[in-house]
Amino acid sequence: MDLRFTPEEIAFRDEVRQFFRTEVPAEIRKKVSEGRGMTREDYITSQRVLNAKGWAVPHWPREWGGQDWTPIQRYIFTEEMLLAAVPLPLQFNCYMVGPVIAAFGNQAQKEKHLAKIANLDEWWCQGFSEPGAGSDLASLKTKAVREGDHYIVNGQKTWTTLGQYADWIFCLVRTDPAAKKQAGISFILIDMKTPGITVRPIITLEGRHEVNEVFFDNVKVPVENLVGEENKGWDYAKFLLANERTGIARIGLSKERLARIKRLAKEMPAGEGTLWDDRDFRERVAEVEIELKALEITQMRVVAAQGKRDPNKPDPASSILKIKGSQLQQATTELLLEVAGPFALAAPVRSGDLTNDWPFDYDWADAAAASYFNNRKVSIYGGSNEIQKNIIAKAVLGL
Amino acid sequence: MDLRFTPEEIAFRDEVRQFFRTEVPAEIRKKVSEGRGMTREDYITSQRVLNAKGWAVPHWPREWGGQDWTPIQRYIFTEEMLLAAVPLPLQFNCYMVGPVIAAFGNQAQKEKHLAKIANLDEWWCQGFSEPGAGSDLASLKTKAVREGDHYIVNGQKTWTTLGQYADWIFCLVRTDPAAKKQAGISFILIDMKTPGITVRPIITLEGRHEVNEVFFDNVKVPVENLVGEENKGWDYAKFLLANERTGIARIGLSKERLARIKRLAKEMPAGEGTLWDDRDFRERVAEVEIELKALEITQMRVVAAQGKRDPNKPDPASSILKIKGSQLQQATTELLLEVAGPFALAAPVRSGDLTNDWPFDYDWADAAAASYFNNRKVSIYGGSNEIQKNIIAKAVLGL
Amino acid sequence: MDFDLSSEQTQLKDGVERLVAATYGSLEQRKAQGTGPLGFSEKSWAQFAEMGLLGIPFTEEEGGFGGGPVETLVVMEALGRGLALEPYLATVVLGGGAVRLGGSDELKQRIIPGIVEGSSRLALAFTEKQSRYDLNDVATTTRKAGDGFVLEGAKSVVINGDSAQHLVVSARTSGNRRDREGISLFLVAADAPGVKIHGYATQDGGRAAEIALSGVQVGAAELIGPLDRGLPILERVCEFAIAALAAEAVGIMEALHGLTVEYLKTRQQFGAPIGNFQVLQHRAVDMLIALEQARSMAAYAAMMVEHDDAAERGAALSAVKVQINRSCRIVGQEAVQLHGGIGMTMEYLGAHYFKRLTMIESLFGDTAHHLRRVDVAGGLAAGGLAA
Amino acid sequence: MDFDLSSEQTQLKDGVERLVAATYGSLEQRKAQGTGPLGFSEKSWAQFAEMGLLGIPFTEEEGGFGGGPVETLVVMEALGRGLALEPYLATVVLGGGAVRLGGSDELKQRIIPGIVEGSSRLALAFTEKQSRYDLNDVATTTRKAGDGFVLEGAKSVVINGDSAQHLVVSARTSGNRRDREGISLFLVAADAPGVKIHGYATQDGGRAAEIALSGVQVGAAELIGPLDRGLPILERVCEFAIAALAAEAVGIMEALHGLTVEYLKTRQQFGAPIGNFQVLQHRAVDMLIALEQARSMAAYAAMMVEHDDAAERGAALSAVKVQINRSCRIVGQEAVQLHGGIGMTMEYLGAHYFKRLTMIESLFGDTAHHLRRVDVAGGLAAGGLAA
Repeated sequence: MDLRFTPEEIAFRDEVRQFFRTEVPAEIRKKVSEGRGMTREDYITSQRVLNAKGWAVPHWPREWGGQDWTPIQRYIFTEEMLLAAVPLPLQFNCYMVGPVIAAFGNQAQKEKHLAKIANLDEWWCQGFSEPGAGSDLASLKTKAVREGDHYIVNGQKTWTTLGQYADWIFCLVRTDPAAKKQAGISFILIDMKTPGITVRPIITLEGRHEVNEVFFDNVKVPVENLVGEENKGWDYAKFLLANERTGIARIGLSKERLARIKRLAKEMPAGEGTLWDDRDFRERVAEVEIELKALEITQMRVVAAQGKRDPNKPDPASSILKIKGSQLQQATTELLLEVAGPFALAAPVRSGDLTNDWPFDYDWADAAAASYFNNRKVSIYGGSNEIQKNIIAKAVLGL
Repeated sequence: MDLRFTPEEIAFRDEVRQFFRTEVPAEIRKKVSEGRGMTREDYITSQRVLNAKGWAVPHWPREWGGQDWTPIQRYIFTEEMLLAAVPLPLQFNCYMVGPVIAAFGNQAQKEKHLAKIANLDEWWCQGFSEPGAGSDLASLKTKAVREGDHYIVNGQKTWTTLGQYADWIFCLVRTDPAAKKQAGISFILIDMKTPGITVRPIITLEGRHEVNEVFFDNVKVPVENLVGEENKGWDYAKFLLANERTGIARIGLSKERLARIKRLAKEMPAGEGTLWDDRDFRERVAEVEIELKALEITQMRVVAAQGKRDPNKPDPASSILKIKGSQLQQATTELLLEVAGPFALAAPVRSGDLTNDWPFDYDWADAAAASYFNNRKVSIYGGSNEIQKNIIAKAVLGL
Repeated sequence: MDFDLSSEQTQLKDGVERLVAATYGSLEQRKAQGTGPLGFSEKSWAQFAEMGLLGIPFTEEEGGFGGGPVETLVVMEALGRGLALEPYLATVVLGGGAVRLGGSDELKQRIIPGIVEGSSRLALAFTEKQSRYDLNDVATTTRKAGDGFVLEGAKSVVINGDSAQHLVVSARTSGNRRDREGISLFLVAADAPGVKIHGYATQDGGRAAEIALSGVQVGAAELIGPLDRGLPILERVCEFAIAALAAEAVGIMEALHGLTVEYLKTRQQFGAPIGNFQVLQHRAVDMLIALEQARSMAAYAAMMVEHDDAAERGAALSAVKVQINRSCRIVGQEAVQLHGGIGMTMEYLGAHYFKRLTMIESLFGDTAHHLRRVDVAGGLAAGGLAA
Repeated sequence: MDFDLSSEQTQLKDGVERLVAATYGSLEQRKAQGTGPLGFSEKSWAQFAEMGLLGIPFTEEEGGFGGGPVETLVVMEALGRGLALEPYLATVVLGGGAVRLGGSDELKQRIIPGIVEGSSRLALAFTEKQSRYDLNDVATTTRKAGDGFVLEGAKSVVINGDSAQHLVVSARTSGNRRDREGISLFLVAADAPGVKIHGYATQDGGRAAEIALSGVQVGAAELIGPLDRGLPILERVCEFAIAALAAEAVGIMEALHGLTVEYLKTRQQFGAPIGNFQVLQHRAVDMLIALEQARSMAAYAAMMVEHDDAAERGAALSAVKVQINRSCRIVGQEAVQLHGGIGMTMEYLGAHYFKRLTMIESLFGDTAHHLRRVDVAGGLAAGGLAA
């Protein structure tokens, strides 16, 4: 039992740390750190810096651009990225559709898409959730009816993150209406330029345009865009959702935000000194730090066990990463809101398309409440914490 | 809208306050304050002091010893009793079986029992819960079979508080095994000296003998001991459980304990001074005080609304008294445990039959952990907080 | 002891609720109300005046209607439910409160009638860049000039500061930055030379302003309360503000809780309303408990805000704010979580309630600030009810 | 990075678990183990010695087996699961730890073999009536006498202080009551003239003692560590104690969580196992999360307790105690609540787990104490892993 990294791992960490902090533009990292919205160009710039180094998709198969890293290296890589406030490579490309195509797609699909996915030459978005299918994803209704060498897709998807920038969408669609719930679902790739697709923005409570509704009205999709077998889509979706869980707790992000909170608290006047002079506040920060440290070790336990555990026996430690990780992300935004104090009232000035020049010293404070608001999502998306607890109760506790 | 008491109410408060603090023996009140077990004699002494004044059963009908007090007077009376650490009159006598007999008993039962119940000449205990019927009380199995002018009772009751001192037990028994759950239950009175009754102590985790199991082996109970109608017992039990809800939050008790915590914290050395010099600790106390103040007003809202509300429409404010009240009682015992600090480790020296002379200055500290342990029950008994929430969800929220 | 409203209060409640329902019945209506440059509807403001809402706390001699904290509670609860954008808090409670509590007779006669009839709006400019929640932390300076003063300084996040005709400004007439003595309050015309007002949107859909004061001349007649002794008035005003906010928060939480329970009953997943899930039921109960605790403290605030003993009153109002803040957080966060994605969208009324509840937490002092004030006052024990 | 046990460690784990299962397999067995005057079983203690458990942290030169914190973790976790009453913590970790870390070679040779073979038991007497959790708060005095010292004072709640042959006592050889300098540690024979030991039962079924020291003579050879510089050794010992307690707590919490889940599966109400209720399921998950967070921190403690940098190490161990305490409270309270009445009875093993978890919270510093220590150390950021 040894929690220390090996010298090789430390060298690797130093290498990625150096790279992230020198090669990824500082103004992009500042936006990430402050929790402001990034532009389309920001995403592309940042991912291409990584891809040029061969680091956009290190967890993919070697032949499609992956690195043969150990689980610990991957863990270090992700944590350092978060710590440096480097935007993660577009999740929908690199952690979702890419691995699915690499694992289940045919050769033509791989050759057509994978390199573009890695370089963000194609921007992908996700078409899973529907207005009536949230927690109960398998009740989705969007249907694809085969007509010759096309599917005709009709229905509606929602919560499609950054769909407004997307070239492609990967969708779960019902191809066998007679089959039971999970059984009749297929995984298909749809070009967003196809006639019949409408994207409608949803503005979330921090005032940002991050998610969308996507409507499909008799959209013709070539059958060659089916991934794997028809009606097996649910399996691919499960694979996708289980893929790369180690980053899910976002420890590095919370650490980075805590460091920022400390910096800001040291600058924020309070009483005779600054907010950081207030022991109560410092102890509230320390409480979050302690929980975060515990979760970091929990995450390392999961990483260290990768490949060693019986994959059929759920790891109780891994199950808690999402729940506790999201709680701690939210706790840090509460602290940030507390730092901003009375100045949190001002609305965002620079995020998204809102503009509002605010002649104020605390030029970060307008993003504090926005960040707090936005982070309410982390206990909702990707299977709400309630769903996670249901899963743990069943799979781990046998209740 | 006026939260102030009238001059008459203030005069009443002063009268009962004066009485409690001068007429009820100080050594009994000290035991209550420290959360130590009382002896049988303590209960009797204290209740007879009240009864001599006509105050043991003020909420009963006038002809059986009650006072025609307003809801606000009753509220003041109970709160002052708790604030003065006066033991409440034996619950099973005065708040449970007494009101049931007064409301549903026949004239003979009233004349035989009520005066003795009020004066604690008869000590009553409760036979409701069974090993298999806790939260799901209506699934009780103890049965009473009619044979001539007797019932033959067989079965087992549990969690019978202070049953070891009892002369009588009031029981819910199944008299119609064919009827559905609630329908076949009767409410009967059983003399504890009847052959076939065995009382077995249960020692609870603070080491005290407070509750018991009671076994019934062919116990012959005269039919005249049936209260009201056969198979209507469930209605009487519901009446009993709904009776006198205003004291349930135990605000006065929590206030008294908070005052004691402050006194003790001011005496407990910590650092250069005392624990009370620690602002963090004081603020933790203040947080509980604030919640308690809010609950006190909530309770006053319920009291003020008594008789004014539609009795068929549940009062959302009253529903929370038990839940929040028990949480705050428990929070105060956590604070007390914190005051005791390292000295909480010592086991009880004077409670119940344990003896263990402890040569120590903090002669209260041995009861701190005991009080913390014992108070875990307040969120369990009388319908656990989970059951309370189920009830509120259904009755108040319509879920 | 009595928690019932009088028949006049009930009438007021019905009236204001009808008005709010008519003007803030939907999110679209609210959006429309807020689209003008002021961030609220002047028409609604005129209706408030017509109904007599703007004169509530002022005595009849002052030109008002002699209402008390309970009347304010009734109005604020209704405004909360509607998430009304009109500057009732800023004008009637804050600015008007300062004038009412500290103004000379002449000043009152000059200002209050305008407030009551809706022609004059006020704002209270007290927060500064370095002050955080400390009312005594005032860096804005003054110098004597004739029989008046010249103000220099800057004020931050002045609620509805960009639509007020008059500002009530705290400034230092003597002493050092954090001294309790030496603070004076002045009535400053928003269009006075040297006043620069920079308005902006706030997180909750309202408006606030940064205000720069550069060589701003005010006459001696504009002084509110005794020279150097403005702080107690400012503190009183903020106590009234906390009582008003508490009521507003209760109105919001009640509405948001109602929306959430309704959603639990209608939203279907796994073939049944999600309200069938026991975990969600209990969370809705936790919200209810938080709401009822807040409701009790709003009533407590209304009672204690006119209590004579300043220390007990201060502790009580701080305790109110602590409980309100805690309840706002529980109810707001749980509401979003129980709604799931929909609770995160600007298209959903509940999200706007959540945002306003979040902002209420930080207005006039956050939880840490007021918990400390309760402690400094020696706890709540002394500051009980009159009982 | 590796969380696996070595094969020797696994062997140790299996061995100690077997022993604990055989001697503490039921509540009745535990009661029997504790009925003697010592409050534990001498037979079991001899078995501990036989298995080599008592020699784990000592080097081979000292007569031990050269184990490290991971070995201690393995043993303590198993002892926790069994709620074993034997004075392992008092003798091996606390008293033995002081001798190991500060004793002269002569003292080590004199004392350690007796510990290892089970013939000598130790206790650490450091808490005083006024000290609360502050190790530097020492009022016990000394005066020079020949080449030795005479001790005067009193020590409180000395764990297993009534069954030890030797006490390690902190006393002031210079300075004032709360000075960090001027504290020395002495080995005192329990039967030395002037030592009065008053043993009593503790809340968790164990034993502790009040100890009066009146004119107690100790020779210079009994000094542990440098004169006046005993505090750093005492602090180190308490760091090891926290690491050991963390492991014990994990053993207990795992067992208690297991009991609770089992109960949820078997207890029937309303015609079904109560584990069908979603609210109870989620509460069991909350317990699991608390347990896993504690498990991680117990591993962190084992790693950091031998870290070189004293400030980082101290912050880390305090952080461990904070998390362990929080987890103990969640797991303990929820276990009782989910069990209902049965969880409140002495007849139920779970209740005893709960009591021990409660006491662990207050041993060697409660949450407030250690949170403050983390803060004083400047937070955890610096005190990370070696990474």
